Amino acid sequence: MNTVWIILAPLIGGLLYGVERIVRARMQGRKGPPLLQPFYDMFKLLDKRPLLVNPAHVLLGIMHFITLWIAVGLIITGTNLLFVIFVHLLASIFLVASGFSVRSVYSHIGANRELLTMVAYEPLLILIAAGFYLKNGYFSIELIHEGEPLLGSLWMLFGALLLVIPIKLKKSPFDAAEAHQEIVGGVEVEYSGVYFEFLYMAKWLEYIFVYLLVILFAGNSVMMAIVLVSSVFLLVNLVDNATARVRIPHLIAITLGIGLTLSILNLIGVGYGL
Amino acid sequence: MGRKIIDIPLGSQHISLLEPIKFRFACENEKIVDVSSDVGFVHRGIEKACTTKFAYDAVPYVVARICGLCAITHSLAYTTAAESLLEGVVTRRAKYLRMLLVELDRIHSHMLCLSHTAENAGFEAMFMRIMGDRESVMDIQERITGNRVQFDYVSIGGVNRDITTDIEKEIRKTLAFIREKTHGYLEEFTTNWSLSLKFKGVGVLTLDEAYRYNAIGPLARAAGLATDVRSETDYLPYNEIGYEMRVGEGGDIYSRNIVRLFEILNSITMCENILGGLPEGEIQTKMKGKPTGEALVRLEAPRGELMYYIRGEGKAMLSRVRIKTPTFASIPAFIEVFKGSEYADAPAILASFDPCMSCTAK
Amino acid sequence: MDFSRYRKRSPWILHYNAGSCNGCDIEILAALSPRYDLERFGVLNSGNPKQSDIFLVTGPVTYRSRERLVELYNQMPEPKVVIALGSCTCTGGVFRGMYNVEDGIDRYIPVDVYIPGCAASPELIIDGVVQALDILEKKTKERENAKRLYSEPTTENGITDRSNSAQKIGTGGFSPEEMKPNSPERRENEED
Amino acid sequence: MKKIETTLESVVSDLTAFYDYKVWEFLTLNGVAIDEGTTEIQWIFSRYGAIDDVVIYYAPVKNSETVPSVVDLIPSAIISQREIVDMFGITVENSEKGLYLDEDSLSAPLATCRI
Repeated sequence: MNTVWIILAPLIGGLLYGVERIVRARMQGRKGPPLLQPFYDMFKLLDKRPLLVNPAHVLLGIMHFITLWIAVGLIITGTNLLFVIFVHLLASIFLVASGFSVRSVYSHIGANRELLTMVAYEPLLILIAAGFYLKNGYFSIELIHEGEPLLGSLWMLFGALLLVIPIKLKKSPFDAAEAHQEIVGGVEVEYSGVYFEFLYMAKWLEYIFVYLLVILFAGNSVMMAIVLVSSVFLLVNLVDNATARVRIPHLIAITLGIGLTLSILNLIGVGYGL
Repeated sequence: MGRKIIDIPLGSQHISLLEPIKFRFACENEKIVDVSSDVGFVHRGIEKACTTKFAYDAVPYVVARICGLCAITHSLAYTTAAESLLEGVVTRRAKYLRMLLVELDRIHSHMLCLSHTAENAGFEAMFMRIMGDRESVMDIQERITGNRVQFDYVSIGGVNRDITTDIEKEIRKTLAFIREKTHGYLEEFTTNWSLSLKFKGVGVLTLDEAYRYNAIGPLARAAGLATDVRSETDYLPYNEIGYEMRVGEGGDIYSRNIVRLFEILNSITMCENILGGLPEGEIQTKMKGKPTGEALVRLEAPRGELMYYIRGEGKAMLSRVRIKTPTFASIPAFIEVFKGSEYADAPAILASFDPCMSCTAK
Repeated sequence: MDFSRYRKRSPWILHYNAGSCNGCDIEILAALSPRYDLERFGVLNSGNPKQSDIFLVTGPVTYRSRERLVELYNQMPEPKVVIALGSCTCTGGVFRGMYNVEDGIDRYIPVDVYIPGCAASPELIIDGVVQALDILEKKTKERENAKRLYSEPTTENGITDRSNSAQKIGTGGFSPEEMKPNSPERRENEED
Repeated sequence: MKKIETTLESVVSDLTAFYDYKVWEFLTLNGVAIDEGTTEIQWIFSRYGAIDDVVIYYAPVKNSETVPSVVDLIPSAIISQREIVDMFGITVENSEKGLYLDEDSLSAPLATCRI
């Protein structure tokens, strides 16, 4: 069963991305693309003549995709949460390295910004894992899914996760790493055709990754998981449609400032059993 | 670690640019320390063509093609200059209709600038909102003139089409709609937290720099320099229709946006006053003779002062047409503003200048 | 597997202004805005030549934008289509014969769809893009070259020579005289 | 519109005496081809806040002569000086060619007077 889910993960992510493009268009008063648009894009990219910049660049891009898929797979199989977060970190590092492997200035700036955003969100992810550990005494995702919903006691950590989501999904106000109007997509600027495909699908996997993290807070309650995912989805899109992009220094200050405060308060609270 | 300076190019093809202009920002950790620019990508040679290929009465339609956004101001400035050489008098109705179109043009041009600034700041929804509302202004322009963008409304002697009571009703309706929307934008631009991070105190042109670098238009007015050609000339009776100058303070992107928003509101009022007091009469007067002598005309385009200098020697072809466009004069000021800002802000700063490269290079 | 039928469902556009009056460029923006909403056809304004399928060019090609035009065209992976947007892009329009323009982009790159109009309205742009999609579907992945190649400018004695930067290749190109259609000699001949 | 004649030697001192940057707005630098080989260069100013108060300083310039730069006085003149260099083929101090024109463009397109 898990294998099926792991194989389906990118496809579900693609669907989610398709839904999101429609939701965003409707919020802007437009009709928007068809639901299956991301898949049309995918098939079209497969059909393009490949342009290779250098082998390392392409290889690192593919590694990013595969590592990310492994991270998603590990969540689905229910292993150690901390381990998942470090695998995900590794995936991000591949992306940064691919950005630095070409000569494009935009790619370098993008990779640099990607690194800086990692500074902002990785501590929060680790603290979230720590929160689960303090509460339950284990990192195992499988056990978390079997336990009671933890949103009640870890709601501040959930707030910190909400700050991470726009960064990972490249949404306003925290989309500086991609910043289409400034650096034309950052690290992805030199990818084309079938190689860009991997980065494009990696984006879908990021959707799955963050929403699987959201589901963790719902524990064994399926109802609550659905409610959480759909409300977070709407919230992220609403915020995306109501804000401008903030600069990297602001991004770091805001996420670390608010996120660290929330998570540490929560950890202290859990630690002392408040 | 030593200081590492990297060159970041912006243009000539870039997603945040509509037009080809190339900037090369020498940056230190994304902070801009030096700027060089190349503005000649759109040079077509219109000044030369106006004196060698087209007779003086065809030139209004040629100079309109300098820029698609301020086409009406270009042809109007040229016609005013030519009319003063021909010593003809334009009827008051024609003057009012000309002012109506110039102000409608200003409304949609400012709206475009605001939406573009918002988009370059990463606020796509705002871009869509303003662009969607802007269509209603384009619609009434199409109703009045027959075309959305290059609408050759002005000709030597007057204007080419009259408006009917039907159209007048429609214009009033649209103006009321735009006014309501503009108040909405005003609230969004002043209260949105992420926009204030992006706009307040960013891209500052001080008052002294505005004087030094001869900034014009909204750029100068946002810095507190009270200059507007609409109050410095008298070819068009702006004093009769309730023109008010709005001067901002601070000279940052935020202040430029606010100045533009208030100018939209003022232009709406002016358009309503024009419709209210539209004089009766013909829309065209015949002009005889060939232009002789030299004339200099200034007009306030949406981006600032537009100057035409023409010289004719009694022939069908003029001997000189000199066009000074608003963006051309502001380029030195742009460069000054860029120095010291963040590269991340560069696209938004650039959009807030409302640059028009096809005007600049002609 | 044949993916070519998906091409027309996901056209990403690259826009380049080669010296237009920006009337058409604004109309492209208007076509992306809520009233016309090009995105419902899957159109994305990517701004990156390497990830685009439709090359939307406006303007009559000024001398300085020639190399950029050819370079962008060459960077786009096949299959690709080129749309000449606006009268001056198709033929030079009102700018035809001015000394610094090249009278239309088809001197440099092969054009698939011509959209006339000064300025082309958003409806026309949508029509043109939809037309281009049919052409895109039929294209092969064979390499398509610009009519003239771009080469690096040479620098001699501190003077940069860019006159070879858009050279003709193969046969069926233009003779060297024709390459500068607006040279003063030729214009004088025309006027006589 | 007031036209004041000046010469290339005295233009900088004339403008220094005349130009107060808080009173006058420098509009642009203009050139008009008078006849073969001579161009009339104009420095155009307008007064802030006054109705149509335009002052033009002008000087006839032979194509062999060098026009002095006024950038020290008026920083924004740099771009119009470069334009004049391109369009009329005359030399202006500290202003290089190539703002608009490329190597294979028609050189000095406005230099010859067609009348």
